[in-house]
Amino acid sequence: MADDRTLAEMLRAQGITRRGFLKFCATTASMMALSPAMVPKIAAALENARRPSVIWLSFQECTGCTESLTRSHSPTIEKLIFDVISLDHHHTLMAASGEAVDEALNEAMEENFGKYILIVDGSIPVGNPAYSTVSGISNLDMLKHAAEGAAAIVSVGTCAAYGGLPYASPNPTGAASVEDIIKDKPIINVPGCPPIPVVITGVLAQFLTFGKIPELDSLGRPMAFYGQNIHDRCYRRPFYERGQFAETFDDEGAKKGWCLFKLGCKGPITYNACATTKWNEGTSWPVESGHGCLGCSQPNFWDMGGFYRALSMPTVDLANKAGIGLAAGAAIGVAAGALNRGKKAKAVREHETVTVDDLEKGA
Amino acid sequence: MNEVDFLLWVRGPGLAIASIIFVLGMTVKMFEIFMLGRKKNLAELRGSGIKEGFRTIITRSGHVDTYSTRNTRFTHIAGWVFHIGLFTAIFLLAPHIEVFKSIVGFAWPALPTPIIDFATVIAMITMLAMLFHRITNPVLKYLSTGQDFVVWALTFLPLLTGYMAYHHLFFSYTLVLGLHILSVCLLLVFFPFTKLTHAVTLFFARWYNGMMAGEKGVQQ
Amino acid sequence: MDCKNEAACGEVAFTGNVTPILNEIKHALNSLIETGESTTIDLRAMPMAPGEMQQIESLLGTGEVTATINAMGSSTVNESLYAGVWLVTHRNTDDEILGKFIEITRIPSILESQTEDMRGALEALPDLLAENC
Amino acid sequence: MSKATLERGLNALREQIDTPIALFFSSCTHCGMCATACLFYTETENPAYTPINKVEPLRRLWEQEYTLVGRIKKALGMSKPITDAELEEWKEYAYNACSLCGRCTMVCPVGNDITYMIRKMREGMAASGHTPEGLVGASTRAVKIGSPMGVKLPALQAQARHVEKDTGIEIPFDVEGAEYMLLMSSMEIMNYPEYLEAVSKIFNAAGKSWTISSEAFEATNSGIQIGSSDIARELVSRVVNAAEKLKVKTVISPECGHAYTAIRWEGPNLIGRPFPFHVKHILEVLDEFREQGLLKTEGFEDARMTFHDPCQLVRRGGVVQQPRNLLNMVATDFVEMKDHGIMNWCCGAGGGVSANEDAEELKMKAFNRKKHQLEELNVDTLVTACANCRIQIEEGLEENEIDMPVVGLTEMLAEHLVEDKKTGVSDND
Repeated sequence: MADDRTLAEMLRAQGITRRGFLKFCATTASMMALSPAMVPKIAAALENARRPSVIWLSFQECTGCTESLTRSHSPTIEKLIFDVISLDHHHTLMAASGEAVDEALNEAMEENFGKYILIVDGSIPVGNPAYSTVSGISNLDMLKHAAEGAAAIVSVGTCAAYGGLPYASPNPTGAASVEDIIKDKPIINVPGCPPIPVVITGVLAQFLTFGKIPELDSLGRPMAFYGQNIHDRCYRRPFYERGQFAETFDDEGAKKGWCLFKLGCKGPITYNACATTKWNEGTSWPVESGHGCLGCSQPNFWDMGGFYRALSMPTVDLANKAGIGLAAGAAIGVAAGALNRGKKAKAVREHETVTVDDLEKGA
Repeated sequence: MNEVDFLLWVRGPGLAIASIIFVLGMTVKMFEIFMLGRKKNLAELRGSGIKEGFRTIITRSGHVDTYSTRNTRFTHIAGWVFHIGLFTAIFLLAPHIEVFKSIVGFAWPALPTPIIDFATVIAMITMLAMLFHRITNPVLKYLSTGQDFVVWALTFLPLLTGYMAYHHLFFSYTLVLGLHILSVCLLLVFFPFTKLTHAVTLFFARWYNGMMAGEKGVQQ
Repeated sequence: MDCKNEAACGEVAFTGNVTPILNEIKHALNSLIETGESTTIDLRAMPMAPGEMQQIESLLGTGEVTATINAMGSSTVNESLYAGVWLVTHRNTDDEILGKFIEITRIPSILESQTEDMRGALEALPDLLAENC
Repeated sequence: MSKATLERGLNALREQIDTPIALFFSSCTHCGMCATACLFYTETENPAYTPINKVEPLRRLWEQEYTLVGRIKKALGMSKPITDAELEEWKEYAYNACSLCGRCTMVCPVGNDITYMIRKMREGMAASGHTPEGLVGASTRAVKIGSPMGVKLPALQAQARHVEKDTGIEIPFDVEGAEYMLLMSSMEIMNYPEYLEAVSKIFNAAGKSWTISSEAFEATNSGIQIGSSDIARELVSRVVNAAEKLKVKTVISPECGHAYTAIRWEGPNLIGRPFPFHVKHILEVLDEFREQGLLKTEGFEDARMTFHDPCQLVRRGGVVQQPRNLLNMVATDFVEMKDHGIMNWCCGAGGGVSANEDAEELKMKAFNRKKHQLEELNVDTLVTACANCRIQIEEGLEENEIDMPVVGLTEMLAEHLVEDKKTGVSDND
């Protein structure tokens, strides 16, 4: 199955000219949010990149990430990637079914043991494996088994990366993320619900191009795509600075495209490439279409205190907490006040009249 | 506990606990103070002094002693500048107004964030100058206890972390916002048990001051 | 200016990103003339309000040279009204935009014939000669 | 008669804690502004004389015994107890370096009435036996002999006969039903006999009935200065009984500072009931006469003069405009000091400092503040309305070799009194 030809040889075999290859490198660099000056480096790296085998395992997921990948807006890239990478196993996309699927999976794993990239989407139910078991093997066991031979694991989507929706409280299935389970393999988290299509292929291209784990941030996300804070790159930031906010989704401010902070935008604490790379071939992204960012590439974004409550609003009802404080305070206060009055009264009772004779220091 | 969990904790339970302790502490303090009472003044007074009491609440802020030295002029001006900067940052920044809206239900217009940023910087610089003054001035050096420096830090940290959060300095915004809210929680928790209570008690204190003078016919 | 949806555009949401880019082009052109060093600006990496991308293109306009390349989909390379400032747009086989660049250079590298392709051509020419003469 | 002990002192302090005290201690932010308002600090630069520092023991007692957190910290042994040694050290701060002048109270940014606090602090000092020797002596003489300087009735009667001989006006002793009962301060009897003469002439000219009680002619109240309400009550009740016995309408506090505070403001609260009679300072009465046209004066002093506002009378007493009205009757070139009226600077001797020998040197140093004020103004004469201030200023001017007469306002008014033909007797023949 594995083809040992280099990528460049394969391109030429398909009649792609050097000029075509340069265009491919330029757009890949742009996709990987690398500076255009990197194009020569990418071209050199791509020339002798080997064609890795890729296994895609889906666990507790909504297939949103797969949808996102296939809709990635650079089919030439995707076609090439699919031609370049041999996607040996993907439940939804592969034609085979039944035992044939399992055989293909085991075969791919044995043949490329230690070299294949394992892509996971969906969280893994650790609480009760019965929640998600495929052909008798629980997701948990399948993940552990597949991880043994993986060169690297890419957790695609917030579910695989941080537990996502299944993990949201009360987390009935005891869902866990890949990094909670696999501790001994390099893991790249590509969160998002779903991640931007280009970001998925971008991470794969980057891994394929440079052959090693890209620089990750504290949450295990590639800095190339998740190093930028949405709020910093948002084109509506000037309105935030001027204090021009949309108060409701249909008021004057919203129509003028003002900042959506007061409508719950979580941009300030979210790291992703939506503000620049945008979605659907750069058409738009949530804020541009008038809705606040949900912070979907952040862990626990489902429990971040409501999509429509301003980020700075506390996630608890402080008014009623203050009420509790007031009530308890009053009770204790009255007691403390009574103690004070008692002490003062006692002091007054025990007052010994001071006369001029006892102004001198006694015992 | 990664930075996001930290932020979620501090925005939720953290603030809740801090608010309870703050309100509880201040309520107990109010009872402790006002249940002591004050003996009625039986002397033949020139007036009830109530009006003079309220007058003093306002006039005392502007009062500059004619015999002011460099130190008192500094303390007076620094006090004004710092408090204006602090209150501008707290009450006129859009995100903060959202916090108050979630508590009291109503909101008010905000100032553009660069102005708040400027006010915060001014407040911080003034606080540093006041700290230097507290360390070098003989009277302040004599009077100052550990609590004065703890309270200084408790007041400075929210300004610093707020500034860092706005400018995404050094750490990720998530972490710094978490630290900012944590510093506010600390300020709230220690508020009722330190000289910070002056923020509330000074109005009553000034009232008594003006009232007791007004009873004797002295107008401030 | 094609505006995808009313809510997003309304008045062109002015973000002030256009001016800095034009400034960057000015400096790049200056260094191209002074030191011969060319620069490429990746427009996709800039936060653009709706309509601002079109605004930049209309401001730069189209100059004397327009070229299209058919390699893995079409790409257009136009020199703007300002010599040395080229607008390069790559599209894929489904005509979807892959990348938009402004190259400040004498001639965008994509237009130049590549040595490898030329070697390929060199191998193919003898066959042509054999057939025709 | 048990002697003074620390426990009695602490108990006295416990009695003093009330809502204002709790508010003040909750508001102090250690900003140091009260220091530069206190002449004992400005003239010595000794940070220990910072007004709020003078009540530090009282603060700790409040914190440890009247706040929940303070009680808990005390129970855990985390609080510093108040000791005799500490109170002994504080004698210098709360007595020698404090004239209860009230200027710190006027500048405190958070509105702490620090004078109110120091007055209460002294209650604990007195009960625990940490009061200056001088004040103990003065209080003892005041209670036992009737005057802090040991002045007895015969001395006053002799002075009265002397005035009668000079002015021909009879000094009415123990006249029941008189409208005014005059009190005298020992200093006036001893050092300024002209005061009695002036008052008698003015009252005679005004045609108002007045008297002096032979049982209670002493106005000063060492109990207030030493800070013991019990002793103060003993002294002030003598005046009240005498006034009630003579059924007078108004008791006049003489040209003295703390006497006015003792009788008018603290008196009723000391004996626990409102007075059936008014209490007025002599200047208040003279201003009323002026308004009623009963105080007619002639001629003007052309010397350039200024007025020193006695703290207890003006800032702490509210008699602010009256001295100005009276002075303008007889002075053409009256100028105010830079800090005057309710923001005046103390002469340095009030609140018991003058009776306290340990504070002698400090008192003279504190006077420099008044010296600076006078130097800024270059006036010929200084007028005031408190015998204690007069002696202090005279001593201070003398020590600084400044030749300037210090005149009592009542006395000066009397000199310009229009001779009423009816009596036919004027002071010059």
